[in-house]
Amino acid sequence: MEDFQLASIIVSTVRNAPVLMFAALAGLFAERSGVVDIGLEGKILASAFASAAVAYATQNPWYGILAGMAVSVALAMVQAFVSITQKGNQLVAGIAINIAMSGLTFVLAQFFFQQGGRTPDLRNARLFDVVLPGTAAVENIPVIGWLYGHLIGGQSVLVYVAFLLLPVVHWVVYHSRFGLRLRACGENPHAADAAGVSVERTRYLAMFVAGVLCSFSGAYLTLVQSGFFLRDMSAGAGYLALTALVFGNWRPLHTVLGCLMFGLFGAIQIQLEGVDLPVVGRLPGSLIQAIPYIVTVVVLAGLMAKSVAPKAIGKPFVKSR
Amino acid sequence: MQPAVEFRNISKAFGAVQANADVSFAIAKGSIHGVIGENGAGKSTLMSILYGYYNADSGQVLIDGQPQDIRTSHEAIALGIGMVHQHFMLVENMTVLDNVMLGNEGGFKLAAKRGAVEAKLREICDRYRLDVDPLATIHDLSVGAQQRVEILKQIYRSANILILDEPTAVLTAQETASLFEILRLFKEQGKTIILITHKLQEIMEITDEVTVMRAGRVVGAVKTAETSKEQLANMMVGRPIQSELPRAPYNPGAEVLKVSNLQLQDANGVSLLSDIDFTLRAGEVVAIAGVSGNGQSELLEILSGMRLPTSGKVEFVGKDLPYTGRTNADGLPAEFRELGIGHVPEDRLRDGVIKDFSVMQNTVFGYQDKVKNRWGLFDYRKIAQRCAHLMTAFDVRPNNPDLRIGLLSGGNQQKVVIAREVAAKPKLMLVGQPTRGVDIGTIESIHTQLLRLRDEGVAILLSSVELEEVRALADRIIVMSGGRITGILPIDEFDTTRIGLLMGGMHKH
Amino acid sequence: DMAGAKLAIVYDAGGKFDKSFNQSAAEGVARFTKETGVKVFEAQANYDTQAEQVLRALARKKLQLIVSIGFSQTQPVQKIAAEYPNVHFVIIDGNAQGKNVNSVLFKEEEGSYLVGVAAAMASKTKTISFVGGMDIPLIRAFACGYVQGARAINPKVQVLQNMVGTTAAAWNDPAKGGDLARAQFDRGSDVVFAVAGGSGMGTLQMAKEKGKLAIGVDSNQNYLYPGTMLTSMVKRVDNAAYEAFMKARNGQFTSGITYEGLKEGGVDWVLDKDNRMVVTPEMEKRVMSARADIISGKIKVVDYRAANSCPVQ
Amino acid sequence: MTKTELPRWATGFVLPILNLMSALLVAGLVIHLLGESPSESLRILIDSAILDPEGLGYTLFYASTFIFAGLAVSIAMQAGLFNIGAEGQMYVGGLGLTWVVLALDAHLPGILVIPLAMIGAAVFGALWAFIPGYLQAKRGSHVVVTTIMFNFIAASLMNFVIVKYLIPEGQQNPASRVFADSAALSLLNKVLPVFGDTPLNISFILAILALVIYGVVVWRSSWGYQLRATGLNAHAAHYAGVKISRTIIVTMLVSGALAGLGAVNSVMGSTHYLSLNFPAGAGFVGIAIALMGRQHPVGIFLSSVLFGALIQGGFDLSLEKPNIPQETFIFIQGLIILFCGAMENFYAPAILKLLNATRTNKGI
Ligand SMILES: Nc1ncnc2c1ncn2[C@@H]1O[C@H](COP(=O)(O)OP(=O)(O)OP(=O)(O)O)[C@@H](O)[C@H]1O
Ligand SMILES: Nc1ncnc2c1ncn2[C@@H]1O[C@H](COP(=O)(O)OP(=O)(O)OP(=O)(O)O)[C@@H](O)[C@H]1O
Ligand SMILES: [Mg+2]
Ligand SMILES: [Mg+2]
Repeated sequence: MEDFQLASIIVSTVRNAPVLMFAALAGLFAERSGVVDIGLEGKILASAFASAAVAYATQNPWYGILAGMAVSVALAMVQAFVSITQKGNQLVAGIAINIAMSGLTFVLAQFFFQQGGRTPDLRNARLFDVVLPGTAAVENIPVIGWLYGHLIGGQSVLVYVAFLLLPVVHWVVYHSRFGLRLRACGENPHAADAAGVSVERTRYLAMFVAGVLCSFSGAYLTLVQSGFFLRDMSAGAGYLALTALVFGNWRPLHTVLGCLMFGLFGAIQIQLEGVDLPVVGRLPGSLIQAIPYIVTVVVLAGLMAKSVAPKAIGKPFVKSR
Repeated sequence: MQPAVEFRNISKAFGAVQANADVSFAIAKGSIHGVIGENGAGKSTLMSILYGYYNADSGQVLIDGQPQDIRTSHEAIALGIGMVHQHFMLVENMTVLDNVMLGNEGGFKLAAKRGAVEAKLREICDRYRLDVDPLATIHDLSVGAQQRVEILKQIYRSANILILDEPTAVLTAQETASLFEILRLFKEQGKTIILITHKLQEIMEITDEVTVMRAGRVVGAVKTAETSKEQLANMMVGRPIQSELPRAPYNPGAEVLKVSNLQLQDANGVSLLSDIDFTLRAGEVVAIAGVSGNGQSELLEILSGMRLPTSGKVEFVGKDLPYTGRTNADGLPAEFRELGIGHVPEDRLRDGVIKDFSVMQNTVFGYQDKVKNRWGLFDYRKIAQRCAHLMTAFDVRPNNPDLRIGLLSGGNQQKVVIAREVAAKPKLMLVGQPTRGVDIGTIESIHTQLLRLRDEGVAILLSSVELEEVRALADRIIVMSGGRITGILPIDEFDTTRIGLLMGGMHKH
Repeated sequence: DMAGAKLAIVYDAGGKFDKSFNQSAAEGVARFTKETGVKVFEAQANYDTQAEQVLRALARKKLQLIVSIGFSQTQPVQKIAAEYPNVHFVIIDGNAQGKNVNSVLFKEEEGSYLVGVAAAMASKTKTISFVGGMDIPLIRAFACGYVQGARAINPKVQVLQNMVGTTAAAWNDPAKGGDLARAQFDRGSDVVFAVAGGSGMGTLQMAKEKGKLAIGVDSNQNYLYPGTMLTSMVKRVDNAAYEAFMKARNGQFTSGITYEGLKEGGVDWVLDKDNRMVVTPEMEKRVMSARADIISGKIKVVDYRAANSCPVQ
Repeated sequence: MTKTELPRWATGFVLPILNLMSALLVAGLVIHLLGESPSESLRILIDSAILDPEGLGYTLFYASTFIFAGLAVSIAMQAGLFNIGAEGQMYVGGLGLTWVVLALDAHLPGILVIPLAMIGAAVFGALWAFIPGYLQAKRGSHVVVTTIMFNFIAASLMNFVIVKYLIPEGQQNPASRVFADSAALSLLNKVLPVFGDTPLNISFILAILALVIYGVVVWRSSWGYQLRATGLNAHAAHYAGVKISRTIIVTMLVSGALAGLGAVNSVMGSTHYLSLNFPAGAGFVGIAIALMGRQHPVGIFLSSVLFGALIQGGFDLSLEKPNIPQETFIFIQGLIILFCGAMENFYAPAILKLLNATRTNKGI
């Protein structure tokens, strides 16, 4: 019984984390290039809606994913235009997008589907879990059956994408030309510029990548997790992703660990509800809900070294004193 | 032969400031060309236009006789132009290697090239006797080493036209000498070098031709061989510069500062200052000479209250400075200021001013609690009056109290800082690198102010990497090396070689 | 616009299409309008202040009856009703005082008891579970009735309970709703009762995916996943709204509290073609007898809200 | 000579108007797509939010809360701190207020209960901001992250407290009991009957007062000077003798207190009871207001009124035109923030060109 719950916690963690992982890695590109991306929330929501709406209309989840990507990239480009070309305030741009999308997705969903800002059920237009070959064969072997069929297997394609993304992102950020330029632009855009790197181009590119990655987060919400779109269903995931990013010191591996930590505490919290604990007894449900957040604060305050943001983050690149 | 670079009628304005006005001159291929002028004369702006950082409002740049529209640094680099900026253009948290590769990676995969580039850098370092580790991270390097990285970058990219904007401002004499060695080597290889500096000595030493700028315009162009320091100074400032400033005879008063057995260690236990002992008396200037990074900055920071010593004692006019029993230096500078310690910090943009405040607001910086009324509010009319007065007295240009101080030239920012600290009538004045990056006219005026302060009986502790400056101002000299005092000598014993040895760590006998 | 309308309904923040009780009320309105041809003006209030604002605006137009949906309008109704004694108010799901106010309260615990009976009988693992939206007394009342019903079948049955969250987002988080259900299944539950608005949709879906049984709420949700829907506990808000307008039309408005329990047809369980195959005849028999006993008063189901506590855990 | 910078009247007046128009244009497009007339909608919007005195009353009522939220975010921003936690601080501030009122409203007259309750709101709000401030100052934990976390924690805590301790016996609605009349703030319609039956109350006056004090403190006082110096360059501020940690902590306390005071308007001025999630996003709107109003008192005031008007006007519009749900105005809010707050210089080059062209035409 005990083991079983541990298994449940692990599976929950793995399935919850991708929403945050996609968004946090998206934010990593944006912020490493020097653009604060507080607009993750809005992009998640918009791509969630677009994915669901198009997947429903075409009855094909892949079109849904493409639509989500298009919408998320479009928003990222709006953000980029405002932050890079217009040299506007990046926080304002992000928050504006979050607020606008919270309203617009509802209005459009209501307009098209008349279900109170909800899309109809996707049913077969969802992305279904991959069943690895031979799952049935090993199903009854203890541990291995579970490991193969329910942890490694039995996940959505997007879960694999999320976890494969980590080494890819790590490589791109630290071992590619784009990554080098990206980091330079976020740290000292003047130096990058003097070295002949176009700061604008690099930042636009980073925002483009951020848009693409973020769209998976939205698609995952609707096409994998819930099977429909609901107003404000991102429920703060964008902000949590940003937190994971800060937590991870803007480094891919640590950021992903941050996302997994959120997933883990979410999973543990589920198991704690209604259970008598030693010393404290039975915690009220509403306080248990706060555990992941309290843990984050404690960890940030205590264990972690001070996290250091990319130096040029949030500042438009202006050639002036 | 075609000139390597030719400027034709270049004009560039920033808002109301005309930084370059109708600038025209040519730079011969394979020559070292000096560009001099007061702070704000427009030298950096012109070079930034050449390097594609700024775009001119009008006019034309010709490279090798061809008109070129250089709109980005990328394009400038493609034309073989390299620039070492006044403020280093390095990404601090990256290695030397990555900084060199940035913008010139040679493919999407970095790993493919890293080894080759590293080997090439080591080879260049050998050939030019540059002491740089390609795998070191920039923020671990001294200023001089960072300078060498900038040069390394340009050599690696084999720039044919090299712009150096005040490269020697932060270098020691030895470092400057070795830089000049490299520049001569470049010249031999047929490269063209444009050198901006405020040190006329250097102009005389290395350039072939000089262009003098004032207020955005070219006001003179001469062959170096046919001119003199005095003539250049005259052209730059529009008046003769006094080479020797008048000063009252050395007549020190009571002891103001007594530093005993001061020690400082960083968080990792590395010793930054050890066994610092010296005294300072009213009406005397003691100058700390030394290569930067040998503890001078830390010493001034401790004495100004910005930092706590690990141990030791400092007596100021007979009382111990209150270091003990504190866990951090929060608010300590205010207490020290209250006691009568003024401080001109060595990095004015980091510590001395708030760039986004107006000049007026910066004139009360550090004294904000002195100018409030009993409601804790500022009387801006009074502050403005005082500011106008200070700006006139210290010749701050442009004389506009409402200007953002960030828009002032470095020299004028420095004048504001000095004016502010002087106006507080301190008993002890701590001055770090007072004339770094400052033109000779302004140096003269800053030196005059400091000497007047001394003559009024203020004790002055000055730290400077310029031996010229030390000689011009000091009554006594302290030489520091590796966080220790290696020698204390009176000004009459000033001897460049001896000081050089002490700076190199040769301990006092 | 509201020209000529004499009747109005004010939905709460969930909105008319919330797939939950606002929508159910809207269906009642639609039925009323269809049958009588009388128009009802519809409005929505997103916060407490707005509820006051819209109620006052409507009351000022000398409307005959204003029906408010949802407990969040309790205080505004009480306040505005006092200001406009000549207008009649009905608050559904809340308890407001006033001579011109009729509070309609449902006995959710009775309906929940029935589905608890069904759940305990359907469970093979003797572990069942509950997913609530937010930790508020109303949701606790559902949970408490559910446990009472289950324990009546088997005193040893274990009931896992989880809430989705603590903000309004708790009603709109189907992913979490599903995740909670999955964790409960992992802990042995094989029947889940979802009382969590939009989040509950995730719960029902997860049950379908995992081949476990789920119980819907408020409206009949059996049609969503025939085969894994054990039943739905319906709360006939539509009837309550319909009747409120009907009575107003016939001049039969009465103030005070109206309880809508099993007896009154306010709550019930559902047995239809979509869950026929999962409800065994024995199960049906037991549920129906419990239903009869509650109606007759033989079984008294404890209401969590009476003392803010539940006798069983 | 050609000008390279815009005159003040253009940046302060023409640009914002043009930006607002652009936002409304996009909004109009969406309204058109929803099948309604944009011009008629705009008319209704302006009518019911500004021209109709009662509507204006509601607009200003909403604005009162927003001003406090905007001030809370602004003052932190002046010190370089991005306080995303105004929502949670306001929520917890409401608890402080309610606690005082519930304890005292039966025993003391309003003249005592009300100020004490306000202090309660401010103190609780400040306390909720203290931990993030302290952690930022002493441990370097990002205030952005900690305040986000504290919003979530506040939601849990408040849910727990309200559901467990505050609901009166037998009540469904998770809310405290209704306060005694003595604890109700005076409505402005007593002096200005034209506002009609609106909850606009003396909080509005307090909000204006707070704006003035904020302006004076930030730009005229030594403390404000140190605050801004810390925000712009902490190194230099240390050189100037500013106690950085203390400034950060005190600023967060003040910020939290202001957010807490935001609870006064809705809880004591209008509903007279504490309910779940009563701030309803006002704390987040405060971020938008601070950014859009450039942390300047006048800017904060104008954007607060604008947002108040959108809520009030949008509400009335949604009553008249069921096709335009209230959420449309959330979208429009976002557009306005985008155009006025982040793309403020979008039209600057064009106007500059225009100005320079007319200048040369006139031969100047
Ligand atoms: N100035 C620039 N700033 C940012 N990215 C650039 C810049 N120039 C090129 N790139 C990007 O670099 C990649 C290669 O382009 P290109 O070959 O022109 O660059 P390069 O500077 O010559 O690089 P290398 O010589 O190292 O291959 C493309 O992805 C392009 O988008
Ligand atoms: N980006 C800018 N924005 C506004 N004004 C500027 C800018 N860059 C330079 N200026 C102004 O243009 C003028 C010329 O500046 P520039 O930096 O070219 O002078 P400089 O000759 O290099 O001075 P220094 O010797 O101090 O380096 C100065 O008045 C300066 O304040
Ligand atoms: Mg310069
Ligand atoms: Mg190439």
